[in-house]
This record gives sequence, structure tokens and C-alpha cells, in this order.
Amino acid sequence: MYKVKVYVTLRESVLDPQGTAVKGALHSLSYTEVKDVRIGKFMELMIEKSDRDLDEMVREMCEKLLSNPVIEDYRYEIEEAVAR
Amino acid sequence: MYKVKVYVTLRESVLDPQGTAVKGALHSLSYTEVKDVRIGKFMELMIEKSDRDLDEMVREMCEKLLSNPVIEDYRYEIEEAVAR
Amino acid sequence: MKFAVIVFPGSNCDVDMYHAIADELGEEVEYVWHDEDNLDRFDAILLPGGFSYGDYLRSGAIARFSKVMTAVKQAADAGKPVLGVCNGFQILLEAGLLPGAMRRNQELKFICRPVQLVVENNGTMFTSAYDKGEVITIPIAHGEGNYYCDEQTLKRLVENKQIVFRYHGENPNGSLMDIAGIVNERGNVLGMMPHPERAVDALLGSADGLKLFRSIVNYWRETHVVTA
Amino acid sequence: MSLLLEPSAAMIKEQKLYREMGLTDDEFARIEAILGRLPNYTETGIFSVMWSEHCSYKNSKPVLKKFPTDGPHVLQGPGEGAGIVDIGDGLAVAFKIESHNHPSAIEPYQGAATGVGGIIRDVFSMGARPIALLNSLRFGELTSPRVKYLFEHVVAGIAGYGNCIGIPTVGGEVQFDPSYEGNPLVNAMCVGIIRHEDIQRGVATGVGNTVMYVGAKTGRDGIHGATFASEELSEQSEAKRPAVQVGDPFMEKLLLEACLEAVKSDALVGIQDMGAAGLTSSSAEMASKGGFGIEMNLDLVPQRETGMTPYEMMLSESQERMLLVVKQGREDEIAAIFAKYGLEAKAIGKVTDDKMLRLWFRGEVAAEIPVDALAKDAPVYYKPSKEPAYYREFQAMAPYIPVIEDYNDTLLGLLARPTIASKEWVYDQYDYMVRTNTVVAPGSDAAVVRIRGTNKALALTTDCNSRYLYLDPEMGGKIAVAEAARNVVCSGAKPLAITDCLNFGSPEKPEIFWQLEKAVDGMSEACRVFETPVTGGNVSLYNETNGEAIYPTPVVGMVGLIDDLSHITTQSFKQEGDLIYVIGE
Ligand SMILES: Nc1ncnc2c1ncn2[C@@H]1O[C@H](COP(=O)(O)OP(=O)(O)O)[C@@H](O)[C@H]1O
Repeated sequence: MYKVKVYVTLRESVLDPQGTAVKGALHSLSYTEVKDVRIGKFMELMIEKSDRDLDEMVREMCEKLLSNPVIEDYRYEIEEAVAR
Repeated sequence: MYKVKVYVTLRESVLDPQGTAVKGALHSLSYTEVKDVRIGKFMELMIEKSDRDLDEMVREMCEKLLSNPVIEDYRYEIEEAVAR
Repeated sequence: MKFAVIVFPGSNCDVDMYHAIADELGEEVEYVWHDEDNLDRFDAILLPGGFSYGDYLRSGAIARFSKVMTAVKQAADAGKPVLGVCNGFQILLEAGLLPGAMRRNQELKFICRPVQLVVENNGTMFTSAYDKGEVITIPIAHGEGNYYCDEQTLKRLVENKQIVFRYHGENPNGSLMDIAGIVNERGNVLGMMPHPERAVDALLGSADGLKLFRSIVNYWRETHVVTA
Repeated sequence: MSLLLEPSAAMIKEQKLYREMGLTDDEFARIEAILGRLPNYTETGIFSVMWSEHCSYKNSKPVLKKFPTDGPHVLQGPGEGAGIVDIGDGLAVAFKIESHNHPSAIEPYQGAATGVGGIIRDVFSMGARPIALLNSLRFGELTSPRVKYLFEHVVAGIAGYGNCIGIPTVGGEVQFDPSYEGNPLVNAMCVGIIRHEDIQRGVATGVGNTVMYVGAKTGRDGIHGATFASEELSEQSEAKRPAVQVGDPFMEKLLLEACLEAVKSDALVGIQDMGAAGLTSSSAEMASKGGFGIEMNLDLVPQRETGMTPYEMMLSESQERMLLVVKQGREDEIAAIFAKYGLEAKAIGKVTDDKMLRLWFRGEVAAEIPVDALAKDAPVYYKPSKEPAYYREFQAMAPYIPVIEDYNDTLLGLLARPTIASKEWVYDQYDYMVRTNTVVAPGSDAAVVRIRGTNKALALTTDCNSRYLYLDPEMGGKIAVAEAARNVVCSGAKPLAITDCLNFGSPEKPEIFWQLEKAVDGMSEACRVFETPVTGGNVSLYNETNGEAIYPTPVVGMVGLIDDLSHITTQSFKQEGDLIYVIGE
């Protein structure tokens, strides 16, 4: 079993209304040191060993479904996990 | 300047409808090796140096705003970043 | 009796709430902007639906830090009726005035439609005009109404009869125990996902929500009869 | 990108770089003649967007002239953000439909969402309070995963924006047909209510008056969106991805409330939405309409990203922005209104008398162009038109008479067609009740929205059966208007006027241009008969994939007036035993 962590972030030039709103809220809570907030997704997938190449499979899943390449970038990490 | 990465995940005991839906979609794309999907948030904050203790400040922000302790857990990483 | 309708940036059912009180209930009502800090002049506080701060991050998460929320807490502590509808409910949860949290609807879609509710507890200041077990039609319109709390909390909600409304028939969002609305222990803070303010005029489909507002007025009259 | 990397004026000409921006050799020569010199990179970009079909209607203008646009009740015809029609009691209804087809094909959620955001701005920039949204959608057959994805995300995007901003989405239509497989249509309509005295126009007048910028900051999103909308979709569209913008309905909600407060102030001279070609089109059009010039200092433009060039700022299509002209010396009053909503109204320029659009950047003039050349006097083309061979063939065919063996089977088969089946899956996701005026919700003929404080209501519908238009564009155009009128009448209303969105293939093809002409002929005739003038609309051409055009799809959005709430009629059967009549042929 593998634990795959996928990070999906908005592309740099894409507007992030969520991040802007959170920054504003943090400022009004007096955390004015916060200069920028970007909000993305963090996914944890438990994947069973199979014949397929894991790396390729994860890349495919990211491109096809987990991220939207038009506005998002992704990266991932693969960890071996003990089956629970 | 610091780059702080915050990961907010649903508590294990909380059902994740989004994760379930994504798992279903991955299966229908024939990635049946995927046994579990959990979806959380990934936030990147750029924080300026100040007198406050950064670690404490980030913890506060996470507890007050960035996560909802009733259903979510959080963790974070602090990196020194070069101001751009 | 005087109602306050709290307006957060992004509230959008404020107007509906206002008209329900002014036109259909015939009571005094005023909009209160989120940066006010005094609600002493009001007898009941209404937190309307909408998308406060765009519902970014989590619905209600940012609004709960508005200045006015301190005053809302004070009003709740003073025992005044506080009603949060939809986004208002979400804000009350985030603010800790009610227990639990909201998740996205099970089907992950926004749902807008009239639904049926059962009045589980008609012993509250919000529901006295209903019969116990009465089935009423009230519209819902939300994307995050999937109520959640841990087991002990749920047990307490049941024991204290804090579950006020439950979905009748199909549960539209996957909430625990079909919960549609809950009150706090003291019974003066009600949060509900369905919109009673949208059900005050038969022309638009249902007037079943009117009794909720009438209950509040009745309660107020009863408790203020001496001083009046 | 630094300024130094921009091609020089000479390079633009020699290497014909203007072609990449969609300008023809002739057009470039014309620009050279207008300026009396070669345009620089920024100026070439400005001309290219303003002279794109999307902004200039250069190919469709001669056709649009055929529409009847006048009537005793028309307060504002085509040419402004939205058309406006009198409904008595000092009130009027403002409405318009617009396409967001190409952005939705690339990023369906954001494409549809920003389409909704744009049409809402068009309506509140007139000073009207938006009260309802409608839409008209076309997709390929629901059998392909790509189409399902587009359909689901377009609907979610429409819902996401409308629900958040709190304007009910009360109606629309969805059609599935293979001709839309690669090129879905997403048309959004917004309807607003306005008091006659509050009507605003997008004009810049009064030398010395201040040009103010409000709303979201400018980023590099959507650069060249207008040009993109005026080209057919192809494999390379993927590479043009920066054209996709992200919407922020929360920002727009604040902007809406603030603008509606600002229009009550007599310090406001003019207001316009920064739609396609953003800062460029709003400034040039306001100045051209007002008969003045505008001078702006681009260093003052609120920017989301660092190091933006004049080219990028002028062509950015960042959403949720408005341009205002405010009386000199009264800027603070307007700024205070916006501040209440947490928005900054920033002075970035002033009105001049020389009819020039002049842009300053870092102390130098970055562009200097006569405003009329960009707006009023943009080129107009009279495209050749030719009857397509298929039309003759169809006309020559004997009428089709279906043979039905089992009526039950046929009926069930029809009802199972996605185009005919219930659209509850769609409209359940729209908050169609917010603001509690929706008397007739989606699911009947036309939606009915009451007007608070009166005993009146509006009936609203969008309609177009493009299969009819393909077979016979002129007849189909009449049918589209007639269908809308029937829906409105069935709801108890008198049809008032229409807005339209002409979705067609490439006008460079004479057969397509013929479809456009004929459809408009048919619609115009129907509009004359029903006395429903066209008070505005939108044109979306180049809806093609790999050379194949969509069916001609001129969507009609109609508004009707119900004088008395008791006249409202719905579609459903009311009780057992009631008699059923069929009226008509
Ligand atoms: N995209 C949509 N958005 C909102 N409502 C829709 C949409 N599509 C269809 N509807 C609603 O569903 C109902 C039926 O639509 P449709 O099947 O197109 O029928 P009709 O031909 O009578 O217009 C109408 O009330 C319409 O407003």
C-alpha cells in the first residue's frame, strides 16, 4: 500500500479570491505580518500495489481529474505505507 | 520573509463526501487500486518577520481561523524564504 | 418588538428576512451592518443567509470575527432570541454559539428546493406556534448543510431536545440524524438550514415559516407583558 | 515581461506580428493611416481588441441594423450595457443576454461563472438592481465524458456565481446536439429593475472630470479574451490558456451594492463595466460616446501582479472591475461610498477635450489613439452571403410524416431525450428563490418574478430551437421569437421586448453569413408582428471546431409584463376533471 500526497495549487497568475479573503481576515485579526495567502488542495490517496507504474498512474490521475491544468499546478509525493 | 505551509485535513472520524466522490470517479476511470481518498486544504502563507513568535502566531491562526477543530486537524511547516 | 437583521459583506437573504418581518409579520425591523457593536436596542437578532465573505475558506468562518458578533454573543447571553438561517446557522456554528460543524452536501451540489420538515420540539421560543410532529414545507438553498457533530454532542442534543427540526422523507444533504435545525441548551439560539423567511407568503409557495416568527413575537409578548 | 522584450513598431510591421493579434494587413495599414505613424506594441494590441468582432461587431453590424429597435416603451435601445423598457409606475426593466462560449469550452466552471458575472455588471452599470438571471445552454450529446464534464461544470459555474451574489437564476434552456460537441454555448441573461430617474450611461463628459477605477485589481488574466472569442476553437486554443479568468462573486456583490449606492449621487457622470478588453474598451467607448477624450496614468492602476506592462494592463480581462467618471472635486464622496464596502475607488485619469485616448506609463506616453477610431469608427465589413446547397435539398424534400406504431413507446422515447427531459437536475442547483420574488419557479413556461411594491410581475424566458434554424434560418428565426412570446403569454404576460444572442459559425463563410442574415430577417419580422423590439444583445461568431459550424443559434431572451398578479398562469394541470383544450392549428 502506498500513501500518495497530492498538492494542487492555483497557477501563479490566477486570481485567488479565497486567499485574498483569508488574508483580509488575518489582517483584521491583527496578523498584519501576513503578506500573501494562496489556498490550494491537499489530497491523500491510499493506493494498492499493482502492475501499473505508480508514478505514471499518479501523474495521469492528477492531470485527468485531481487538478485542472487550465488554472492549477500539482505536485505529489509517494510514501510506502503499512496497510492498516 | 517566511513561507508557511499549512495542511488542513478532515478528522479521521469525519466522513469526507468529496473524497468519496473523487474515489468513485477514479474508479470509473479504472484506477481501482485507489482504496481511499481524503481531501483537505493546502495553504501557503508569506509572513514577514516581526517581534512575535512565528510558531505561536501560526498556531493561533490555525486554531482561530484556518481550521475548524470540530472537524479538522492541521499541521504546518515553516520555511525561510527569500523576499522577492 | 424590534428585530435586527445583521448584514455581513456577502449576506444576500437580508432583504428577504427584512420583508418577512416588516411586511408579513408587521413588526419593527432594522438592518445592522457588521461593524456595529451594540445591539441593545433590539429584542431579537436575525442572522440571514447568503455567502458572507464569499463563504471562502469555510462558510461562516470569516464572518464570525465581525465586530457585531461580540454583540450577538452578548444578546445570546442575555437570553434574547437569536436566529441564524442557512449562512447564519453556519456562522453560529463557527462562532461556537451552537455545537457542531457543517460539511459539504453529500451529493456535493448546491440544492435549492422546498423540503418537508418535522417540528421535533415545539417547546422552544421559536416553535411554540407549531404542533409537535407537525410537518411543514420550507425551502432550502445551500451547498454546505451536511450537519456534523461528535457522538457525545449528538447524544446531548437528543437528550436536551435541542434538535428542533428534522428533514421529513428524503434527507437532502446527508446531515446527522436528518438534522435541519438545532437550538442551544438554553433554548434561545436557533440555527437552521431551511429558510423560514422564504415561506411567509402563499403566493411564493408556502407560508409555513410565518409561525416561526410568530412564535418569537408570542414569546416576547409573554415575557414583556409586565413591563409593557 | 519587461517592456524591453516587446517588439518594436518596425518589427510589428515587418514581421506582420499584428496578424497574431487578429488584425489583417488592410486593417494594419488603416491604423498606420489613422495614427500617421506606426503603432507601438501597446497600440497594436488596443486596436486589435477594439477591432475584434467581439467588441466592434464589424461583421455583424450591417445585419443587426435590420432589427426593429424602437417602440413607445423603449427607454434605451441597443448600444449601452443593457436595453431598458418602461413598465409604468416610474419603473423600467433593464435586461441583456451575453455569450461566454469560448471561455466555457476551455474552463467550464470559471467560463460560465464569469459569463454570469459579466452580464450582471452590464445591468447594474445602468443603475438597475438585478432581480433575475436566465441562461441558454447548448452541448454535444451527453454520451461523451467530455460533454458530461462540460455540462456539469457549466451548470455548477452558473450556480456558483449566481447563488453567491444572491440573484435568483429563474429560467433557461438546455439543448443537446452533436453540432455543439466541440463548441458548447453558454449564454447568460440578466434582468434588472430601475427607476427612470436613475438610468446611467457609459459616457465620459466634462473636461477635467476624474476617471476612477473600482473593484478587483488588474492581473494578467484574460489577456486577449476578446480576440480569442473572435476566433474559432482549435488545438492551439489550449496554448492560449491565459485567456481564462477566475470570477469572484463576493467581490462583485460588494461592487454591485456600492455602485447602486453611487448611482444615486449626482457626483457620478458615467459608469461602465470593464468587460471584454477591460480598461481599453470601457475608456475608449465612454470617451467616444461622450464626445471627449480620456487620459489615464497606468502607474495608478491597482495591480495584482508586479511588473505589468501597459499592453498587459490595457488588455487584461480581470473580472469585477468598473470604470467611473466623477465630477471634478467630488471624488471623495464617491470614494466614501465604496469604502463602506471595503472597496477602493482610485482616481487614475481625467476627461480631456481632444478626443484622444492617452496613456501614461512611468512618465512617458505609452499610447495615444483617437477614441473614435477605436469605437464609433471601427471598420465594418459587408460579408458575402450565399445560400448553402443543403438548404435547397431540404426544401426540395417531401414533408416528413412519421409513422408511429406505439404511441406510448414514442412518447416515452421522446421524454427520455435529454433535450426534452425534465431539467430539474439543472435548476435544483440554482438558488431560484433568493430575494423572495419568484412566483413561478423553473419548470413552467416562463419564469415569473413579482415586482415588490407593485401589483406587477415580469415573465422571463429564453428560447431557440436551433434545429429549425438549421433547416430554415428565416422561418426558424420567426419560430424562436414566437416560442418566446408563447411562453410569456402562457404565463399571463404581455410581451414587451427581446434581447438576443446570435451564436453562429464563421462569418467568413458565405453560407454561414447567409444563415445569420436570414435568421435576423425572420426574427425581425416576428419582432415587428409581436411589437417586441430588440433592445440589445450580443453576437458570438466563429463557433466552429475543426471547420464545422454549430447550428445557427440566435437565442431569444424575452421579457413580458404581467399587470396584475392575479393574471399569473402556470403550466401544470390543476385538478381532476378540468377540460383540456388545444388552441391553434
Ligand atoms: N439552463 C436552465 N436554467 C434554468 N432553468 C432551466 C434551464 N433549462 C431549463 N430550465 C427550466 O426548465 C423548464 C423546461 O425547460 P425546457 O425543457 O427548455 O422547456 P421549454 O421548451 O418549455 O422552454 C423551464 O421552466 C426552464 O426555465
